[in-house]
Order: sequence, then C-alpha cells, then structure tokens
Amino acid sequence: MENLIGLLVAAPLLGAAVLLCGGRRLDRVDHWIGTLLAAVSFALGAVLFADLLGKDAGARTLTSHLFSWVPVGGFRADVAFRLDQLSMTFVLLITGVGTLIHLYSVGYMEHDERRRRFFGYLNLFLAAMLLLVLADNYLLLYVGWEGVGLASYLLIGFWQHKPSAATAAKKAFLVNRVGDMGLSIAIMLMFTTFGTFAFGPVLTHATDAGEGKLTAIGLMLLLAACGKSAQVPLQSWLGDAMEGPTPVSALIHAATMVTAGVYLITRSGAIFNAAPDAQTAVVTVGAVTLLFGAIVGCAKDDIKKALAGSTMSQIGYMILAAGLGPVGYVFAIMHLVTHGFFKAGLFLGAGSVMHGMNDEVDMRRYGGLRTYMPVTFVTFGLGYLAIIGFPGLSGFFSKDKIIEAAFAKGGTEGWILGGAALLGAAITAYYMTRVMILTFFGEKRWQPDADGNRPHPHESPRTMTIPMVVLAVGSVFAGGLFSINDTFLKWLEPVTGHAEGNSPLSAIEVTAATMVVLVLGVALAWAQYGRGPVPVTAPRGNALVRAARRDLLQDDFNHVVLVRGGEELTRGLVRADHSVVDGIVNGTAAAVGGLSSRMRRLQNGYARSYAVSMFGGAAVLIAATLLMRAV
Amino acid sequence: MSFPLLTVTAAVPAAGAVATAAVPAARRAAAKWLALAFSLATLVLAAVQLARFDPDSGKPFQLTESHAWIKSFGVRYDLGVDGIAVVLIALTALLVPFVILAGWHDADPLEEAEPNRRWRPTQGFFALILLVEAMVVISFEATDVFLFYIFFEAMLIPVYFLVGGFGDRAGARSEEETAARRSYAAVKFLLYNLAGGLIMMAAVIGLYAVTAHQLGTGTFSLTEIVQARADGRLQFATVTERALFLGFFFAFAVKAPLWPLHTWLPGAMGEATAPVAVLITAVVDKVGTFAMLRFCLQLFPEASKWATPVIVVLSVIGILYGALLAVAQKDIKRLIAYASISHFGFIVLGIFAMTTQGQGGATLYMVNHGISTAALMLVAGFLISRRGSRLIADYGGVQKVAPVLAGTFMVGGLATLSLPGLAPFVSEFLVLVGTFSRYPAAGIVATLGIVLAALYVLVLYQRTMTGPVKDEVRGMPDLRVRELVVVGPLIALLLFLGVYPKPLTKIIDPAVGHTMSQVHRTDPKPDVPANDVEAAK
Amino acid sequence: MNPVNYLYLAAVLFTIGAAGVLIRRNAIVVFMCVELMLNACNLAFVTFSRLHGNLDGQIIAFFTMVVAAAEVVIGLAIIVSVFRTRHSASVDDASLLKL
Amino acid sequence: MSALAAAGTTSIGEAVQFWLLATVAVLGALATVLMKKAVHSALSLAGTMIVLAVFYLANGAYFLGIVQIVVYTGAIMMLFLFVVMLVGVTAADSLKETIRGQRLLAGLCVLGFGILLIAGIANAALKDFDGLGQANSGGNVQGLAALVFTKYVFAFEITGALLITAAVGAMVLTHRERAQRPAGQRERAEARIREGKHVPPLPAPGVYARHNAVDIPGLLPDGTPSELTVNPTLRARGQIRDVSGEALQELAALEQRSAEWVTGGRGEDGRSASGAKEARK
Repeated sequence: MENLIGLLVAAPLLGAAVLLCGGRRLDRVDHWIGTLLAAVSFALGAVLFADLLGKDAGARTLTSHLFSWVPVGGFRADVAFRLDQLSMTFVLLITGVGTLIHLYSVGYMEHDERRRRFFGYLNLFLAAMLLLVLADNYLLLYVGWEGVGLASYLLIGFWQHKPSAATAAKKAFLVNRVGDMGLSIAIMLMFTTFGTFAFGPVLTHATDAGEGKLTAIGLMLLLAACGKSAQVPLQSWLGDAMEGPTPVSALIHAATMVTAGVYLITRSGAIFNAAPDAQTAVVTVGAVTLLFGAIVGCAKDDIKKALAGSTMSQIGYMILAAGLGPVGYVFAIMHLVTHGFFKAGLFLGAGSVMHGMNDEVDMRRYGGLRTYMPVTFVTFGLGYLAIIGFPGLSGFFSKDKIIEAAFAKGGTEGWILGGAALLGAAITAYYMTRVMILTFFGEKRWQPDADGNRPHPHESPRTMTIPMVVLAVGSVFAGGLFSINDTFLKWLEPVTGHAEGNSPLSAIEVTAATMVVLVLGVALAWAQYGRGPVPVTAPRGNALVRAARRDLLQDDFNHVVLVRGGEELTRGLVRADHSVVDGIVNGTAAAVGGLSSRMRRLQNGYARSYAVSMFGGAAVLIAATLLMRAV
Repeated sequence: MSFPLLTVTAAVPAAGAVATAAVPAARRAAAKWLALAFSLATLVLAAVQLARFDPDSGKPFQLTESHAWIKSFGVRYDLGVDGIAVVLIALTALLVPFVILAGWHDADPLEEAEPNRRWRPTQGFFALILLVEAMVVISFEATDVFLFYIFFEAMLIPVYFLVGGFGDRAGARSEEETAARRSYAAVKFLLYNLAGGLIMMAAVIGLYAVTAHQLGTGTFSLTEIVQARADGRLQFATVTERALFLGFFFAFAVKAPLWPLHTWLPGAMGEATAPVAVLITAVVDKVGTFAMLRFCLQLFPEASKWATPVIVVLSVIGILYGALLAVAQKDIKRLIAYASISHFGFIVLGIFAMTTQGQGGATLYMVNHGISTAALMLVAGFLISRRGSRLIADYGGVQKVAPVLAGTFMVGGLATLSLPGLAPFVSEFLVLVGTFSRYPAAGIVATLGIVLAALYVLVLYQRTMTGPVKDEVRGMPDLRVRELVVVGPLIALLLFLGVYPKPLTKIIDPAVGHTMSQVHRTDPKPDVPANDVEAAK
Repeated sequence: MNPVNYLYLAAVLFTIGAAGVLIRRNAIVVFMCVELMLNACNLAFVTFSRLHGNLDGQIIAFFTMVVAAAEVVIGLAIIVSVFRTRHSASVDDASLLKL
Repeated sequence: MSALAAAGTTSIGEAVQFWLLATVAVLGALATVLMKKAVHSALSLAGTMIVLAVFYLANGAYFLGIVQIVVYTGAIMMLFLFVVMLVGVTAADSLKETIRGQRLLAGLCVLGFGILLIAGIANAALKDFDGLGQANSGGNVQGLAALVFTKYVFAFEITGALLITAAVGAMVLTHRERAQRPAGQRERAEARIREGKHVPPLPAPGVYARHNAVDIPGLLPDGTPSELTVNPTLRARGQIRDVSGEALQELAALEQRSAEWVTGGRGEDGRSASGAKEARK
C-alpha cells in the first residue's frame, strides 16, 4: 500500500515530464495524456482512501520512506511521505478537482497552440501539490511549496505574449517568495530547536521547546501561509493572477494551492497550540483578510477578480478557524473542502461565460445570460447559493461552524472575531448576489469586442459542462454529508485533535444571526442592481469604492514603497559600486600612474645627472655599511 | 610507487594544450576536436579519481604523491585529494568539455570580408582553455603551499589572454571599442589578482620563516604543518598567525571574489566570451573558495575564528549587494556576473559559518553554482550570439520564436534562484541552516537573498523572453544540436543533483568533518534533541 | 708617518675625479677624470699591498691599468666618432638616453 | 727609500716627500677638473700621474711605478692629447652649468662621499703594518710575475684578450666607411652656386709686404678684418693676429702725407722743399 503513495506523486510528474519534453509528436493526444494521468492519481488516491477507511481511526497513517535526500552531519532530510487523514483529504480534493479541471481544460484550451505545455504545467502542479500535502518533513513540504509556486508562475504567465500576464506571473512568484522566506526561516528555527524538521519528532516534542522559539516559528509559518494563501499583507498577487487561463484560476487560485497555507497551519497545529501569541496573529490576519477580500470583491467589475476577492475572503475564514486552535482546525479544513467545490465551480462557470462572450470579463457587459447558457446558469447558481451559505448547502454548514467557533474564542476577542465573521458573511452575500445579478439577470449589456464582432453567447461543450455539473453536485451535498453525525469531524480528529468551544451564543442563535445578515446582504445587492438598469461603465463611486477597486490601495503602497524605493536603492548602489568601490581601485591605479609620470621627469637623458644619482647611491651605501658597523 | 593518477590528471590537459597549440593554422577543426578529446580524457581520469577515492577511510588525503622538489627551501611536489578537492576536480573536468563545445566557433578567424580585422588563432583559444584546466586541477591537488601558490598565480596568465584576446564582440559600435574595453577588463583582472597574489606571497614566505624558525627546517607541506601544530611543535604567535591568515585570505577573497573586492568580475565576465566567462566563475574562482577551506582554515584555525565575524558580515553584504546590483543591470552577462558575486557570498558565508552544514553546503554550492552558472551563462551566450547584443532591452518575446532556448534559459534561471528540486537549492539551504544555527541574524539577512534572486532572474526572463516579439528577434533560430548537447546534460545534472545529492554529500561529509576538527569547532546542539529522544524510544 | 695617509690621498683624488665627472661637460675631460679616479684606486691598492705585505694589491692595480688602457682606447674612439657625427664633444649633447 | 718600503716603518724623508708631492698631486687633480681648456687638463693630469708613479715607487711597487710612467703618462695621456688635437680644441668649453641643480647635487654627493670615505678609512684604524719585506725579497718584478703566471694567469689571459678586442674595437669605431664617392671639385662648386654664398673661393688671408702669415685676417675695404680669411681652428684658439688697427693708422698717415704733399706743391720752391723735408722726418 505504502508504495502507492509514491506513485500518487509520480503519475502526474511523469505526465509533466512526457508533455514538456515530448515535443510536437504528442500534439494531438497531449490533453488526453494529461487528463488520464490526473485521473490515475485520483484513482490511486481513492484506493488509498479505501485502505485508510479499512483501518481503525487511530492507525490511519501510512508512511513510506523512499530515500535519504540530504544527509549532512546532523542534518537529515529524507524523501519520505506521510499519508494520514489530513493529507488524504487534500489528496482527494486535489486529484478530484484536478481531474475535473483537466477535463474542463480539454474543451477550454482546445484551440491553444501551446496546449501541450499547458497540460504539462497542470500535471506539474498536481505533482507539486501532492508532494506538498504528502511530505513527511518540512523541507520536502518546502519543495512542494515552491513547486506549486513555480507551476502557478508558469500558468499565470501562460499567455506570455501579454505583458500583463508576464508581469502578474512575476509578481505572484515574488510575493510567494517572501512567504517562502518565512517558511525557510521557520525550518531553520526548527532545525536549531529540535535538531530535525520531520513532522513526527517536531510536533510530538513541540511542547518541550521554549514558547519564544515556538512563537517565532509560528509567526514565520504564518508569513509563509500569508504568501501562499494571499492573506493580508501578502494578498496583492491573487487579483493579478487572474490573468491566467480560467481553469488555472479555478484549480490553483481557488480550490487547491491557495489553501496550502491553511494546510500548513493545521499541520503545524501542535506548534501553534503551544504559542498563543502566534495564534492571535493568525486569527487577526484571518479576520482582516476575510473583510479585506470581501470588500475588494464588492467593487470589482471583472468577474474573475470579484471571485478572486471572494476566494481571499473565504480563505480568511479558514485561516481564522485554523488560528482558533483545536476548536477550529476541523472546520477550517471542512470549509476548505466545500470551498474547493463551490469556488472551483464558480470559476469554471465564469470561464464558461467568458468562453461564450469572446473572453469579455467585465460583468457590466454581461446580463441576461441565464437563457443562453442554462447549464452554466444552474451550476453557477448552485455554487452561489453554496458560498453565501444558503441553508442546506455546503457553505452553510462549514461557514456556520467557523462563525460559531469564532464566537467560542470567548471574551471581547471572541465577539470581535465573531462579529467580523458575521459581517464577512453579509458582504459575501452582497457581492455574490451582485455577481449573479450582473451576469445572468437584467437586460443584455453586451458590447462588441475589440475586433468589433458582437458576442453570440452559447452553452459550452460537454467537456466543460460535465465538470461544472459534478462540482455543483459537490457544492450542494458535500457540506451535508460531512456534517451528518460529524463524519468529517470524526475523520480528522485523530490528526488535528478537536475541542468543543463554549460559545456565548448557542448554535441556533449563531445560525439565526447568519441568516439575518445573509438576507440583508442579498436584499441590499438586489436593491442596488436588481431593480433598475445597470450602467455599462462603472459610476465613479465614493472613496471607499474607488479604493476597493484598487485593492484598497495596497498595490499603490507596494509600488511607492517597495518598487520605487527598490529602484532608487539599486540605482544608488550601482552608482556607488562604480564611483566608490571601483573608484577606490581605479583611484589607486591612477595615483600610481601619476606618481610614475612625475618620476619620469627625473629621466632627463643627461648622463651626468644619472651619474649624480649613481654616485649619491654609492654614498648612501657607504653610509649604510658604516652605520651597520657602528651599531 | 603506484600509478601517479593525480599528476596524470593534471598532465593530460597540459599535454592537450601543447598538442592543440601545435596544430597547423589551416587545420582549425582538427584543433577543436583534439582539444575536446583531451578534455574528455581528463574527464575520464577525474571519474577514475572519484571511483578510487574512498570517503570512509580515515585518511585526510588520498592518492597522495610526494617528491622533493626544491630541497633548499623545503618545497615539495606533494599532491593529494580530500573529499572536497576530488569533487571540485570532477566539476572542472566535467565543465571544460562543455566550455569547449560551447566555444566551438568563438575563436574562428573573422571572415575575410573585413580584411583589417585581427586574425584570432583558434588553436590558441582551445590550448589556453586546456592550460587553465590543467592549472586549476593541479592547484586543487597540491598539498604543498608553495606548489599551490605557483599554479594559483600562473592561472592568471592564460585567463588574461582568454579575456583580453578573445572577447565578446556583441553590442559594440566598433572592433576598436571592444578591443579597448576588453583589454581594460583583462588588465583589471590581472592587476587585481596579482595584487592579491603578491600579498599572499609575502604570507607564504612568512609561513616558511615561521616554520624554519620553529621546526628547524622550513616547510610548506600542509600535512606537515598541521601535524606539527597538532603535537605542539609549532605554535604561531597570535599576531603572526593573524597576519599570515590575512595574507592568504586576501588573495582568496580577490579570486573568490568577496565583496568589496569583486569589481573585476563583471568586467571580465562581460567582455569575455560566454564560455570563458563560465571558465572564470565556474572553475577558476572556485580555487579561491576552495583554498579558504583547505589553507586558511587548516593552517590558521585560531586566526580564522578571530576573523569569522568580519568575514560573515562581508559575505552577507556581498549576497545582498550582488543581488541588488544584478537587478539594476542592463547587460545580460554583467547581470549574471553580479548574481555570481551574490552566490560567492553564500559560499564564503557557508565556509566561515564553521558548521558541518555550512561547510558541506558551501562545498556543494561550489559544484552546483558551477553547473547552474554554466547552464545559464552558456544559454545566454547562445542568445547573444544570435542577436549580437548583450543589452536586455534589445530582446523580447524570444520564447515565441525559440521556445527550447527560452525553456533552457528558464531552467538555468530557476537553478540560479535555487528553486527546490534543482541542485543549488540543497546547497543554498544547507548554507543558510548552517549559518543560522551559529549566527541567526546573518542567516535571516542572507535569506533575503533568495527573494532578490527571484527578482533579478524573473525580471531578466520577463524582459528577454516574454512579451510581444521584437522585430530584431523575429526569425531567431532555436537551439542547434551542438548547443543542445551542451545544455542538455547540464540541466539533467541540475535535476539529478537536486533530487539525489547523496553521492556528493557522501564524499564531502568526511572531509568537512576533518576540516571542522582542524578548526576545533563542533555544531551547536539543538535545545530539544527530538531525534535522539525518538531514537531512545 | 702612517702610510694610511696614502689612502687619504687616494680618497681625495678619487673624490676630485668624481666631482670632475659630474661637473665637466667636455667628454674628454670627463674621461680624464675617470682616469684620475682609477689612478686613485690604484694608489689605494698599492698602499694596501704594502700594508698587508703581499703583492696581490699590486697585481690588481696592474690589471686595472691594463683594463684602463683598453677602456681609454675604446672610449676615445667613441668620442672621436661621436664628434665626427655631431661636431661636439659635449656629453650633454648626447642626451638621447631618455628615449 | 726602497729599503723603507720593505721595512714595516716609514721615515721622515718619506713623510716630507709625501707631503710635498701629495700637495702637487691634489693641485694637479684640481687643475684637471677646473682648467678651462682640455689641453691644460690633460697636462695637469699627466703631472698628477707622475707624482703617483713616485708614490708607487715609494710604496715598493717598482714595476708599477715604471709602468705608470710608461703606460699612463707616456701612452695614455699622449693619446689623450692626440685626441684633443684631433677633435680640435674648440674654445675652452664654458664651465657654465646647463642642467639645473646639477652642480649643487654633485657638490653635495661628492662632499658626502668624500667625508664618508675618509671616515671609513679613519675608523679602519690601521696602525702597524708589515712592509713588503719578504714579498719583494725575490725582487718585485719576479714576485709579480710569479703571481701573474700562477694565481692570476686566467685573469692575465683574459686581459690580453681584452686588449686585442679593444684594439680591434677602436679601429672599427674610428674607421669610417665612405658611403658614397666623395664630392669632387665640380660638385662642390655647384653646391656653392646652389647655396648662393661664397660663390667665389674663400678669400685668402691678408698677406702684406711686411708680414706674410696665415694667422692674419684679410681686411675688408673699410679696414675691418674678415674672419672668413683665417682657418677656423686658429680662430677657435684665438690665435688671430689682428692688424686692422695699425693698418688703419698707416692709412691715415699716408693720407696726411699726401695731403701735405699737395699743399707743399702749391708754394715756392724753398717752402715746398722744407715741407717735404719735414714730412720726411
């Protein structure tokens, strides 16, 4: 059984290798190869899942040690995998959604000349992501961590001829690198603290280490999570990442990669449990981000960017939950999974819409599409209901639990967090309704595109609709299935541990409150967009709206402080390098030259003056000898 | 008296140099093939060394050869390799064939269309390359300080001619201009390194004086001096030891190059042809860092400890400084040069972190940096040779017309920013961990380097490869077979060593342990030795 | 009297000759001054040989004379040929050493 | 004197001789350096050398003493004089210094050098000495010969070679290969015409009834001497006898007499006769 784990990673890796090195001869079958290998790893995942279910709850951990990777002195890094309930969950999510999106891409990327590479990158991503969640130590996890970063870089910048895409890709990679820095420092800290960075020893002995060290490690891990999961203050890349093809946005920037941060924090739960300050930081980041993302999501007219904002905010929920400790871990993961379903579905829907509207992304130029692409409409609608937490659908269960847990934190802290979560729910309802209305309801506001040909909306091909349907089903039922007599809780508890928080509000009250804010949000959105016609060009709006359109000025901040500052710094350094560091060197050379040119004057060519110097030399020599004699 | 493997390994390329130089002017192709053949023979010999080297035997030096040379000064012809040297020799022998292949047409005489152009003898070019290889190999093998010094210095001569004589003609208005810039770079390189060598020579003589004074008979033999120190027959006065250490270290720091002694490198790498630039950074400069490990630390352990803080600071500065300047460069090759400066900062940092991870990582870093820089620089050279310009601004959208070239360039770049899964990551992380466990602040600051590395690599890739296709770039041919033969193996090696570096670490580890024991330093212990507890269970 | 006086005399003569070499411009005179210096040396040698009681000093002086003769011949020949070409016997006119 | 040199002592006589001759030697040396004319320098140097020869003899170096006189004073110095003549003793070269600071530096060096040298000799402190007694016992010349042909035989041979080389060298240096046929009378004449000066041959020196010599410049119509008419070497040596002054006086006197003659010719016989008589006195 254990050996299968290796294969799980190997299958998509093989696909990537074949597709990227294969050359043109594969150009007719490439997409099927990619999809097939994704499916294979899903099948393997399923088999392993079955195997795990076969064992009893305590012993559901498979480890497979492949080979010793970097053995140097006391530093031992192995290529070893660890499959437990947590990673199993991720494996299924990744391979499942991954396979669906491969399928979707078959249709979506049909006519792209670089399709082979696209599928190669997708497989590469799957491999890296699986490595990330299956790794048995932090260093190997780091490899997957950067691997997914690379894949996302390649895929965001897939249409490299668009400068915007190239820039977005670079930005994503750089911001992620800042996070990775955190992760590597965390690993170093672990090494100096525990002498190892394998999950087993570190997590079991976390409590033995000093709290200061643990807090430091925790904060560094949080930094890493912020980078990968687009949390404040490292969230700026996610919006631009929408430059990539839509399936990419669905898979990487909605369902799987961006949730890696949540995985990291949950996995390192033992450390965070022992470092309350770090936890506080985590929940703060989560709360801030969930509001931040929600607000940004409200202001965007680009459907994908709106969804990106929503992703940000939903992950904020998860981080928040993860920061709450044992109370929240399970729900964080649960929300992660359900979110994987409905957000992927929403993105695929958006992709299908764009597909029909010759790649128009501005929602203000949509409208009334429900009759033209019914399947998309239905699936998107179900996803919509799921995300706003409509009773009975996935989002309802998972998000509700998180809000409850937030209140359960207790004290003013609890109230603040809970309030934030509630407010987030309201805004979520608002912006999702807005997206829904702008896209599928109201009158047509279609505009001819750059080439002047008017869009002819049409339903997308089978390969694209089927995944959407599947995901829609998932987003309807997943939450329910998980919650029926706490299946999911029981499933994960052995890994993450669980504690019942004592919430000041009862579950009923929380649910009620959620319903209220939900209705409010929807109503507000309807009042604003549902009743009257929507202007094709966005009104100027008030300061907040304008700020929100610009990601709450976060990019401007980065630009002014980091980019400009950096440019100034480097330019200064270049000047310094030339004038100071090199200047000294050249100065010395020049000095020597000058001196010698002066010495040259002595060479006047008159034999007699040479004779004088000779003679003087002789005199000096005699003097020297006499002196030596004297002393 | 067994077969003198080490001598032969160094002698073969030397002989190759002579043979290549002797090829008549008309038979240019023959010279190339001859040089290639000899470099491959050297590669085989290096492989034999690796095979016959036994990392687990306790001996510090193996395959040793020892003959008296200049009796009156106690100079001996002592050769011997430890785990570090044998690996670096392998790297050298591995890279040179690629360098020769990559520079296949660099030294062809200019077509007769321009009669007033200088005719550049192909034979000389390849002969010089082989000569450099020979000298590098023997200075890796020498365990006699004087012997090492001779070749450490003599190396400058062929490199000088390679830089000054066979410059990169890209991106210049006129042949005169390139000639001027080239000779400037070459002379600067020469003077810089000669200055370093001069100071080192003083130190070498001083060393002799000290040994002669205390041991009765002066000696340059590393093993002998180390032995004498061990059993107390030889004690350095603190001041003397520090002075001698500084003398040695200065020369190595120039060669390495360590900030702020780096300013010769960008010029030399920028003006030289890409293969020669690779030869300089990937091979010749390694002698400097290697010598720090072998001579500075082992001869002067106390002084090394004394100097460590300053050197750590310098190298951290170098890491960030090189990276930042790389970001601002307009010239592809200079950019890579500054990137190398940053990397050399990592190597020196690892060496003076005085931890097993640091020094092991540094050694591994020398190898990986050699390969990765070679890959990136050579591809850059191919790119430049196609467009005839070194300015980043002259490129754009290359990946559209030459995807394979762009792909290899990307891999080389990713290796340079040490992406996990590629070889440099392992070494860089080891260096960082090793540093962090002793100097946390330095470790953290150095970690900033990985962000900056991503910045300059990605900016370079974005500006040259992506975006709309520039007209000048249109119709640029993709990599040819010869070029693929050069780049392919390097990339394969990067991947392999990234996934499975154990073969190297197995060889390096004992040697590093030996060095550490010389310096009397041990790794700091973790607060909670979790592993041991696990083991105890 | 102490024969060392001879040595003092030799020193004085030598010095005077040197002064002449440095001051005079006429090649011939300069040359004579060189001869003067040589003679001073010879005197010293002879004196030494007397002081040490062996003839080696005289032998050296003898060789000096021979060499001096040869040198004079060549030197004067040079002067003559130089004079022929530049119509002057001044050492300063032959100031091409700096090129 | 020879006996004294042999003994380990010196006598009053030698002292006197030393002090007298030493003075002469130094004066001669100074003269060599300071004389304006090369000839004088050469002669004074010769003097110094003779004195040195005496000193050699006094120091028991009989052979050297003779050689000194024969070779140096007799041969080398004469060679010098020949060259001086050959080169043409142009006007004594001015002792005015041309190189800035040369004289000062030279003075300093020489002074320092001399002082140091003398100091060195002084602290060498040679009090007693063993004379050439047994060294010269078999005769000075024999002693030298013994050394020359045994111990210094190689040096001796080599000096021989040196002398030969020197002789050949001197010939090579001085012997001038004619690059082209020397210019004949015709060419020289044409050259003169081309240059346009001295179209006629150079004027002859002033040859008069009274004195007939080449060292007297001819006079120009106005009575001033023409430098052209005498040999440049004479001119250089300042050995020109300028007769222009008395020539002018005679001219004046002649004119006066002729004038008186004219006036006397106008008066009566007696007057004129007396005038003539006075004029004749």
